[in-house]
Amino acid sequence: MRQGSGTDQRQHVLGCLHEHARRLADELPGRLGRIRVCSGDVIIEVEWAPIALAAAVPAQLEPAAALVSALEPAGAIDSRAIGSQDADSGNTVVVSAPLVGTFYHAPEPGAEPYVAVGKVIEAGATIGIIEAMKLLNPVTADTGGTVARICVENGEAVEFSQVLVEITPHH
Amino acid sequence: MRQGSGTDQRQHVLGCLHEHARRLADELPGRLGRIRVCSGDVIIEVEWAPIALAAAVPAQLEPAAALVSALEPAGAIDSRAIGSQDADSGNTVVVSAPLVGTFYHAPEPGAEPYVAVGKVIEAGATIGIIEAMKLLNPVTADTGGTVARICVENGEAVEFSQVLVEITPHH
Amino acid sequence: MELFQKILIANRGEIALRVARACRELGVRTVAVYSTADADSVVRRYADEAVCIGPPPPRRSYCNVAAIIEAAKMTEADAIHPGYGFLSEDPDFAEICAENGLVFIGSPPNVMASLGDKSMARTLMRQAGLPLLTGSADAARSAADVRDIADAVGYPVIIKAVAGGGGRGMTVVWSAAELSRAYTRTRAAARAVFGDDRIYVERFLERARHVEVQILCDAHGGGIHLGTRDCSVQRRHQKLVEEAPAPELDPDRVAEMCRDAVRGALAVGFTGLGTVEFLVDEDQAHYFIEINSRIQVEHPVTEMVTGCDLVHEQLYVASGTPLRLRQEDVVARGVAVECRVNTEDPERGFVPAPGLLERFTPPAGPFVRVDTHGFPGYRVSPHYDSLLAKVSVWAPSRAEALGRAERALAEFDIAGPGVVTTIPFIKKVLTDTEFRKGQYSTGLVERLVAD
Amino acid sequence: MELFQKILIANRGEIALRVARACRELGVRTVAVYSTADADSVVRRYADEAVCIGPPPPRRSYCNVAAIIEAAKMTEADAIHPGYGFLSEDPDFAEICAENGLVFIGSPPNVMASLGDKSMARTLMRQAGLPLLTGSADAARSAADVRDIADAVGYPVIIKAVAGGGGRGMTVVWSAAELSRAYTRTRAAARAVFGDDRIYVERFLERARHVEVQILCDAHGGGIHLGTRDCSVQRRHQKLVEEAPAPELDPDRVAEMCRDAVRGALAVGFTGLGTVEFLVDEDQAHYFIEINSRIQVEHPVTEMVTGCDLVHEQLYVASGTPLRLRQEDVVARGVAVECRVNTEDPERGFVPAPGLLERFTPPAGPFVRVDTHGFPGYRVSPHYDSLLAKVSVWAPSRAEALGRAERALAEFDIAGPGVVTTIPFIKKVLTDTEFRKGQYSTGLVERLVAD
Repeated sequence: MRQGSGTDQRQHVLGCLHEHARRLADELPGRLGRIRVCSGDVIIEVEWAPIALAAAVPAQLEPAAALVSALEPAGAIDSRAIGSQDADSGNTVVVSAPLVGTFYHAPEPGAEPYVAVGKVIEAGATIGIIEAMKLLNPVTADTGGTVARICVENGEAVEFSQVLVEITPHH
Repeated sequence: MRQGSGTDQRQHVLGCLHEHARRLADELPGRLGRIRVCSGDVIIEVEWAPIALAAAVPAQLEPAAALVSALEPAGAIDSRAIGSQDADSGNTVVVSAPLVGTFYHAPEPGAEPYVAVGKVIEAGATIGIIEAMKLLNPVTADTGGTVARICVENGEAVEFSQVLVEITPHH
Repeated sequence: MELFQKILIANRGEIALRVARACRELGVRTVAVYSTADADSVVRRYADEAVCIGPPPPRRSYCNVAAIIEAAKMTEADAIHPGYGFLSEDPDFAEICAENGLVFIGSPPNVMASLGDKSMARTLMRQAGLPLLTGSADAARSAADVRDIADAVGYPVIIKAVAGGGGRGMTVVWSAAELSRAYTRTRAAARAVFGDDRIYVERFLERARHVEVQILCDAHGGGIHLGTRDCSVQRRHQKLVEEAPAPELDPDRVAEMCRDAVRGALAVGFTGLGTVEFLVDEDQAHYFIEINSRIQVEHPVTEMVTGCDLVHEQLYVASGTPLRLRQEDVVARGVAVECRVNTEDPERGFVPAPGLLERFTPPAGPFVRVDTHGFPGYRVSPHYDSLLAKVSVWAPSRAEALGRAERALAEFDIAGPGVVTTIPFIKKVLTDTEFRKGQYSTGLVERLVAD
Repeated sequence: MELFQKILIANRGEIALRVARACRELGVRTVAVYSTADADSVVRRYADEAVCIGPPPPRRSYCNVAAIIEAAKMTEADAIHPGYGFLSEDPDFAEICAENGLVFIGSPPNVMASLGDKSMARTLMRQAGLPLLTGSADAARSAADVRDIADAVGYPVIIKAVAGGGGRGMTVVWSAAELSRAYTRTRAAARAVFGDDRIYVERFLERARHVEVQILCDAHGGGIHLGTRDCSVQRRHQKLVEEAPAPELDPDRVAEMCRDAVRGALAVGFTGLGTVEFLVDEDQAHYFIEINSRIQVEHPVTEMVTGCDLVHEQLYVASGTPLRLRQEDVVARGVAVECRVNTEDPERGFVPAPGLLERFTPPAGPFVRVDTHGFPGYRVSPHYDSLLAKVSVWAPSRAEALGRAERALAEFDIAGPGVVTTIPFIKKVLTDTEFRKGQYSTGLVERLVAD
């Protein structure tokens, strides 16, 4: 519902890039030092480890592992999963919907909302309730901090993994 | 090459680049240090691994022009058109078939062939005959030089734009 | 009678797309639901709306009743199409749909419950006068009970889970010596898979054909059949190639089987689209196996020979419309063959071989239909069934249909790292002499695998 | 009777692929020929062999007789399938094929020559007893001659080039005042285009329908028809949407027209696959226009309603096989509609709008067939006809077929810089009230363009 087609496309490209990187690493002979795949204006770079400097080793390695996880579509999607994660937008974390249902800010109509923008909460605090099949499911924050944004109106339906609240953690 | 903005095209290009990188690594002699394939302004860079640390200068190979023609399908095919063109392989020009038919080296069976490898010919010289619908069509070279290669056997059928003869021009 | 306004499609893959197409043709709006593994699916884009219902594991998404009901409510859908598999034959889900004012597009919950209990289904069909393989009247109560029945029936016998179906939860027993172990194992497996360890025993037919009859029943007591399909090309009860009509059968026997199918369905109050499965022995006698109350994977072959869009008709009867076709309106013409293209490696015991589809161009042209959710750049998920595409063809004769199927499969361009499909194996089936003659049985695939 | 060993397909685009598919189904090897503009074509890869025959301009490649004959000889093909357009109705080419020991898959050269002369075709059909529009018995000899005929027939009249056909080389004249100018202009155009300035005159029907009958004749005097197609949705005589059968016609009138078609064809010694075109007036009287001796662009709709693969049958009769179908074997079922997706801009007078197909996913699913040579990354060439894809659908009823056509067109994903298609315009046609009723005439498109 929320992912625009631009994102879809980008993920699709990322998947391909990932494949290209992996296959190049598979197919190319010798000991690789660096592979760079770029889609902006379509670049592939491969660097082999300088043999004579073998001992000094891989300071320059854009490690394959990092590339894989950054490019892995499944990983990107899973990052929308339940609970709090680092959001893209720097230093906020999000609390997303762990199930489909109706999101409520407060335990009952007229009651004080669990959170408000600017409020400081602790890890484990309830930030709202999702009603599904007449059951009320409290939603809690994994990370404490200051509530930066409430992304869903009171009484609004939410899909799985939809972002409910953004929190700025304290460091 | 017309650069579209779409993802599909970019992926297609990427596929080509990937192939180039793989094939270069396969084909190039020595111990590779670096390959750079770029499409923005079409560059391939290959760096060899510094053999004994110091002096090994990274050789920059594969001029952009060659890559352009390799990546351009329409262009590559059009370069098979009638007459003589610069071939990829440096300083030879080709004479290709201006029509479909059967290629003959000589005006009649048993006669002296029009050309042989090593023979020097002038621009406008007949290099063979193509028979089509019982008509004999002389094929001439646009450029003079030394005959480097005869690519089609006597009496062999040729399709349109098939390369018949390669000539090394005199400068 | 009004059709639905908006249907939520509680499924994924090719069948979700197939249902969405039918809805669009009938002017019904659609809601797709998807797990996070299917965020880039075609049906998500195709549907008018889409709701993410959970993470990849089916029990948390496509079998997640609460998520699906909530998704239907938030999008104001008035009906749910369950496709096949997942919740398609779950009576509890159907009941919860009803409680929430949603039409479940399938048979009534109590009918599904009766038919889902394979032992009860046997009893009901015996009462309706359908021929059954000799075996236990009810669920067998003990190992001794099973032994008595097996001795009476004669070996080989097959032990089946009461809660099984669709080829799952069954063991063939070739001699009395194996019986006790097979009994214990089948019960244990049934308990683990279905949460119900009841089993029953039947005579096992070695060279049988698996023939099924497509039925359609409305909510007003009307029922028709849409002819037969042969699904004998199976590997471990998973179908690979299906065709309509079942070839080389005596027309009178076929007519009788089809009448039986409709009679049996109507006797238990079945409504909607369904399949009555039979085993047909070498003397062309047919024996009831089970009734399914869902759209089948292989429904396209029936559509191609009858010209009837089964999902359209399914939606009409679910909305309460009386049958739009009389039995005499259903006229089969020619032969249709469906080939299942799975991402599985036939060389390695058909293990799933998913991956990124770098190249993906399905066949096309005259009398070829491809149902698929694949596209170039699509990553086949390891979380779900490995069915990637169904290539169905039609021709006036069986021989022409098989030639066309070969042509179509040869055209299919699928490639990607790690991706292997069943296409080469299907080609072997299509060119097999016994198969060409239309005289094959359920043992065909095993023989070809052994080759 | 042996079918061919190897067929050279002297065409390009979707029809070349369509013919190659039929050959493959019948086990006949194929040779594709291509111009340098089509080096990346699907059929080049699809065929068993491929020969480059010339540069992009058709007269130097697809109409280059010498190149095609030489290509056939070098690949040892035994027959040539000309598709439609290009050399498909060229009697000289057919004769040269015969001289070179190649079977031309079409009618005999002398029959094609007679039918290609529209004035002679008129005369022959009159002799065979077919109804014609009143007009000149032969080619008109002078402006005065034309005026006499027009006065006798009554305005409006239509002036047609004798060497024309397929909607080319004709001018409608509404009053005597315009006649002389129209006469001069049509003759000049005919001379320029066909190298033959003979013209003839006919009564012009304003609200006529364009209905054609598919015929198939063997080399042994046998002939059948495969029903009608309505091709009235035309813009400047270029068809946009076709359907089978022609709707809302009296069955007796249709039967008469179909009988006329077969009788006319057999009377002139026609063999192979062909189309007899008629105008049908508001009283459902039919008038012969012309006979084509090629496979038509719109043949899929006939295939879908009859179940007959016309290219298969064309190959069989060309190989000398007697008709494999009797007239009573041909039973039309349901309704099929074909939508031509051209790379043309309806907003700018249907000017060609070719370019690179960055996105290209044709529709699919039940009862949808797409014939296309497009693929993602394909560059539509400006050198040739702008037909990119034919989307054909079938359904039991016309209303359902139109709904399905709308569904299918909505699915078609085509995009690329500069690429514009006729899809939006076709959608307008499909939803037009008059068209929905099946009571449209050749004036439909003009009215929609004017809207």
